[in-house]
Parts: sequence; C-alpha cells; structure tokens
Amino acid sequence: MTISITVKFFALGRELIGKSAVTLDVEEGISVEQVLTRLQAEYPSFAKLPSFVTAVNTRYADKTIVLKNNDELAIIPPVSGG
Amino acid sequence: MTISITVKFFALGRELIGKSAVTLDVEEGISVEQVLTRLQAEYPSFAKLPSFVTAVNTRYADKTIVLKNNDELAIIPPVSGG
Amino acid sequence: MNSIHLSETPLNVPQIIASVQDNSCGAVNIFVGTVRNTTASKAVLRLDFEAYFAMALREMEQIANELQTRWNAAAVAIHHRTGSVEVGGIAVVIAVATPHRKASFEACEYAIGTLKTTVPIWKKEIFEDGEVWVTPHA
Amino acid sequence: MNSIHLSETPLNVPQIIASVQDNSCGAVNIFVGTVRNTTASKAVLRLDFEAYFAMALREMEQIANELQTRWNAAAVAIHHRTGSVEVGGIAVVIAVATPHRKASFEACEYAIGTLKTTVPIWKKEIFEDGEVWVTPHA
Repeated sequence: MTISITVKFFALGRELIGKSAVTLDVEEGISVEQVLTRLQAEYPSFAKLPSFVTAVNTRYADKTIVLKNNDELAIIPPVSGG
Repeated sequence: MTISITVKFFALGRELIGKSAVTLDVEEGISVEQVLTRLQAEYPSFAKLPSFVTAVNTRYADKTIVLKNNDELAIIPPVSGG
Repeated sequence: MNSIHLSETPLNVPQIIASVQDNSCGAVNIFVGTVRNTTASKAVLRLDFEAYFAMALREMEQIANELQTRWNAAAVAIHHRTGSVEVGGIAVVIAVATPHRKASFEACEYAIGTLKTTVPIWKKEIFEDGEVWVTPHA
Repeated sequence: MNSIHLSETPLNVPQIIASVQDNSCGAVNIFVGTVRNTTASKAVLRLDFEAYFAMALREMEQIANELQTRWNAAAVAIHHRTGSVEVGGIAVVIAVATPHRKASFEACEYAIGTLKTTVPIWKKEIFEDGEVWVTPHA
C-alpha cells in the first residue's frame, strides 16, 4: 500500500531544494525521519540546511511520527519573524 | 522687609481651601514650613488634607527651604495621573 | 527627539506613534492608559484630570530624558489628558522607540510607573452618586 | 476577541489598537516592530518576509489564547507582514488590552518573544551586495 504526502519547504530550505512543495508516494507506515532520509537522497542540497524542525498538518511534530495519507509535512528552518 | 510669594493648590487641596492660588506678603527668610503653619492658621480646612509634599518654582522642595521674593510654592497632594 | 504634551483635547495615538518613528530603531513600545468602567466593583462615569501644568511638563520631560540616557531611546512621546475623559477614553499615551525590543518594554514600563509617582497630575473618579480624588495605592 | 492577521499590505496601527479597545480594561500595551536601517553595522535595504500561512496563523492564535488565559487579556491583536518591508516600515504589531497595567506589559512582551521562537515566519535581510536569511541569536 502506498500513500501520498506533501512536503513543504520554506526560506533557506525552499531555496536549497528549489521548490516550495513536493508530493511524494511513500509506503504506508513511513515515519517523518524516513521521509527526511529519502529527501536527502533525492536532493543532495537538502543536507546544506543547517538546522530545522518538522511539523505535520501545521503542528510541530516529532520525527518518529508515522504519516497518514494526505498528510502535510513541513520542513521548518529556525524561524525569524517579528 | 517683606516679600511676596504665591501658593498654588491642586485637587483635594484646592477644593478644601476653595482657591487655586493665593499671593501672600511674608517676612524675608521665611521657610516653606513656616508658610504651611500660616496657611493652617488662616485656612482651618487645610488641616483636612491628609498628605502632601511641596514644590518651589516647579521643583519638588524640602520644607526647610527659605523662600525668595516672587517664589511659587505648590502644595502637591499624592499624584494620581496615568 | 521628545514629544511632551498635556492636552484638554483627545490624544491622537497614530500621530504620537508616528512622532517616535526612527530608522535606527527596530522597536516601539506604546502604553495607552484608558478609563475603565469600574473601580473596586463600582461603576465609573468618567475621570476628571487636573494638572500643575508647568511642573507636570517639566517632570514628563525629565522622564523622557531619562529614557534616552538609560535605555538609549531614540525618541520618546509622553502625552497626557487634562479635563474630563469618558469611559473607554484615553488618558495617557507613552511611546518609546529603541534600537532593540527589550529596552522598549523596560523603558516604557519605567516611564508610566514614574509618571504615576512623580508627575503632578490628579484624577477624580466620577460616580453616579458622588466623586472622589484617587489616592494611589502603595 | 482576538484579531490575528498575516498581510502582504501595510499594517494599520490605529485600526489594530482600536480593535482591542475594551471598557473593562485600563491598559493597552502595543509593540510595533520596525525595520532598522542597519544590522551588525551593515546597511539594510529592506526585509523580505515569508510565512507558512496556515501554521503561522494557528500559532499566532495560540499565543493570543495564552494571553487571555494567563494574563486575563480582554482582547489581543497580532498582525504580521509578509513580503517586502522597507526600512522604517512596520513588520509586526501586537496589542494587548488588560484590566491593569503590569499585565499588559508582561503579556505583550511574552507575545513578541514567543512569536519570534514559535511562529513559522522567516525574514531575509536584503543588502546592497547580497541577502541572507536571518538566523535568530540564541
């Protein structure tokens, strides 16, 4: 079984990847961490992002979280609003 | 030698005295404290002012200060701006 | 540049904020004191403010100078009402522009705290059944 | 009542302040974050802001709710710019109305501090000779 997830990139992450979002077909049961590994393989420049946290469906989420179909995973570089 | 000083009253002090200012002829060398004693004699209601400090020529001033001709003495009840 | 003002007429908040704009600053903190509809559970109709004008302006100016010295404020505005201010109306506005954020909060809080203890302005609370000069709590 | 806003267009400070007016409150504290003309002694031309809209709005709303719970804020407005903001322009406005003064300062300072660490908004400093995504200092 495969599911579909969207990964969103912002700021430096977006510039390194060259995209603001990608939609991936992944195996059911995949964790955030495993998606990150796959992104690093597909986008070598992604490794240049010095630091980031992740969010799933607009909530900060641990990297051990398992993703569901249509989940939105966001790569959040250190925020600098204000 | 007599000098002339003005005494200003505000808020509750003004209401108790019934005046916002009086001009007094006083003896040269008089202190703030001595003016206060004279005010208490002339305006018995002045004793009802529970608490105040004094200013001379728009600066907070000790009651031992000696007044000069044309000085402005202000009776300052506890302030409550803001 | 300081903007110090005592006014019988309503305070103009946008103008006050604009007056402290400074391109070297990243932060403006503004305190707006408004008239509450109750005090100690009693309904307030309005506040009447009285000031010793010359001295109040001098003390307000002194606070502004202190903010410049102690918090590196580039611009300070302190505007206070006199006369009657209705419930919901604005009694005082303090605006402080500083290079960085933390100083703007500290300086503005110091300014309103000092104003309340040193500036010769008095307020009387007007109730339906009477009025009383406000005595500051310790 | 909260007013939460992310906007490509200039923030309207008077409107934001008016939105938190509440007759039960005696204090409004407002923080206005503006674009400084220098950073680390280098001339800045402008800042470009980018946001993860849906999440940023949710996090801003959460901050507003926290101010109501922890500081008894009657009304909170948090408005932030996206897109380009020139030197002197306004990047963020936070306004908090509380019954008493001290809470308004504490709540507003907490709000801007929390916004800077949790809300997914990023700024890029644009210089004459380059640009850099701002990395927050610890």
